[in-house]
Amino acid sequence: MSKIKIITFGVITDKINEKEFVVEGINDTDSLMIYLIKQYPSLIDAKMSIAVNKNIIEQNTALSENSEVALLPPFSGG
Amino acid sequence: MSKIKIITFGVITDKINEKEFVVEGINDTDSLMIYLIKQYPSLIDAKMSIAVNKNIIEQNTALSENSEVALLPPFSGG
Amino acid sequence: MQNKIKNIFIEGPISPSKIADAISKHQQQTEIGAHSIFLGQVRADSKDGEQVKAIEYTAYNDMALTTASKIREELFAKYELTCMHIYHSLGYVSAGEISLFVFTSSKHRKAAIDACEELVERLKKEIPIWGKEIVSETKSLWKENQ
Amino acid sequence: MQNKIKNIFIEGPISPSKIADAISKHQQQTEIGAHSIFLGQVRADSKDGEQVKAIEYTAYNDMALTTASKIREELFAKYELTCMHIYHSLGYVSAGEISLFVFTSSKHRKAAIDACEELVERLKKEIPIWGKEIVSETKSLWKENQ
Repeated sequence: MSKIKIITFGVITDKINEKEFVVEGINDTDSLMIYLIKQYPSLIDAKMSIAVNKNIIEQNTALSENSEVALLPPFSGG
Repeated sequence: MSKIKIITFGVITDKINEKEFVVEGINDTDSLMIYLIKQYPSLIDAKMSIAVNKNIIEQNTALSENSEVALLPPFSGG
Repeated sequence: MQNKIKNIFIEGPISPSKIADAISKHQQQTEIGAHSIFLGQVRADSKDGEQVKAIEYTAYNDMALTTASKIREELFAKYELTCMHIYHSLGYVSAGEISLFVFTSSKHRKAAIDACEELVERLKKEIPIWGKEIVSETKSLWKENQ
Repeated sequence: MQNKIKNIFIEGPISPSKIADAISKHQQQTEIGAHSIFLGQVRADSKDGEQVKAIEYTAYNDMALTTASKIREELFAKYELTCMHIYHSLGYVSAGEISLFVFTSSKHRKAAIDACEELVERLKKEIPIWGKEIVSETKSLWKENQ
């Protein structure tokens, strides 16, 4: 089964208390989000965007071995 | 007769070769310009604006004793 | 040269002398007529009666650098620029200190001014950086850009 | 304080360290979140095959200062600014050196950016300053702003 690396930032890291972890057996970003919300219910009302291999995605995206998925709360640089 | 102080800048100073001088017996800016163009014919095609007591004027303006008239070529600060 | 991925991050605050150095370095480039600079400074905003002491910045570094590089390329294509520099702090930056330094140069002023403004807007929206406002040892708040 | 006539003139070029000092002085003002800076640098433009070596600036000082002061007041009324500073060189400024330094500060970025841009445009149009481009010992040309 393919391993997906998840990395988190900002308030998302605080909510789920994990900076980086691996999930297995997940094939796309919609399934991943359903899985993560089950594991970490506080994510349900978190504003975030999702990047797959450093590109922000706008719709359900296929994941494969070694995909890197980043959970990005609203940016606040500057 | 009232004395009017004339000061010049930039290319106007070069054209008439005077930085500051006094004219007498002139009552308004239109008369002044006619007088100056007679004295310094090269002024006829000089782009300039005229300030009376440090305010740029848009139309014929009365002059009185100790008025300061500045002949201002196009600005080029910055 | 515009296509190379450049680092934009500086650990801690950006010092005024770094800004002076960046300006000095452009004095050999005598085709430049205009520089436009934007600086972001950490505000001591009031949060329920307490003041923000500092902002602690973190970033998704790889994505931040590739995004900054893409924005650079797009702005070089859009405007007649001679130079563009982007610096952002990571880590702890106290109130009053500078965390963002953006610097554009061009022959005539319009390109530098317009590019600088667009660069700041795009950085704030597109670069994955987060600021945590530190109010006290136990209290902090994640900032959100307007 | 905005109504006082301030000097804007500096003899010779504006040094990068003066710019750094101006930035440093604002680090105590922790309500500021944004600074916008514009710098005008003397270009070595080509004139019939020869290069401009320097610009020599002169001004109608009294009128320049009262006009700058009026522009300051109008921009403070129009934008939510914390600070505004204007410096312009008089005399000889070599190619590559800085002759104009404009600096606006505000809580949020939009006011500082918009005011800085408008200030530069108005200075160029309304302030009686003239630049003479020095090409050689015997050749010089009066500059005209676009």
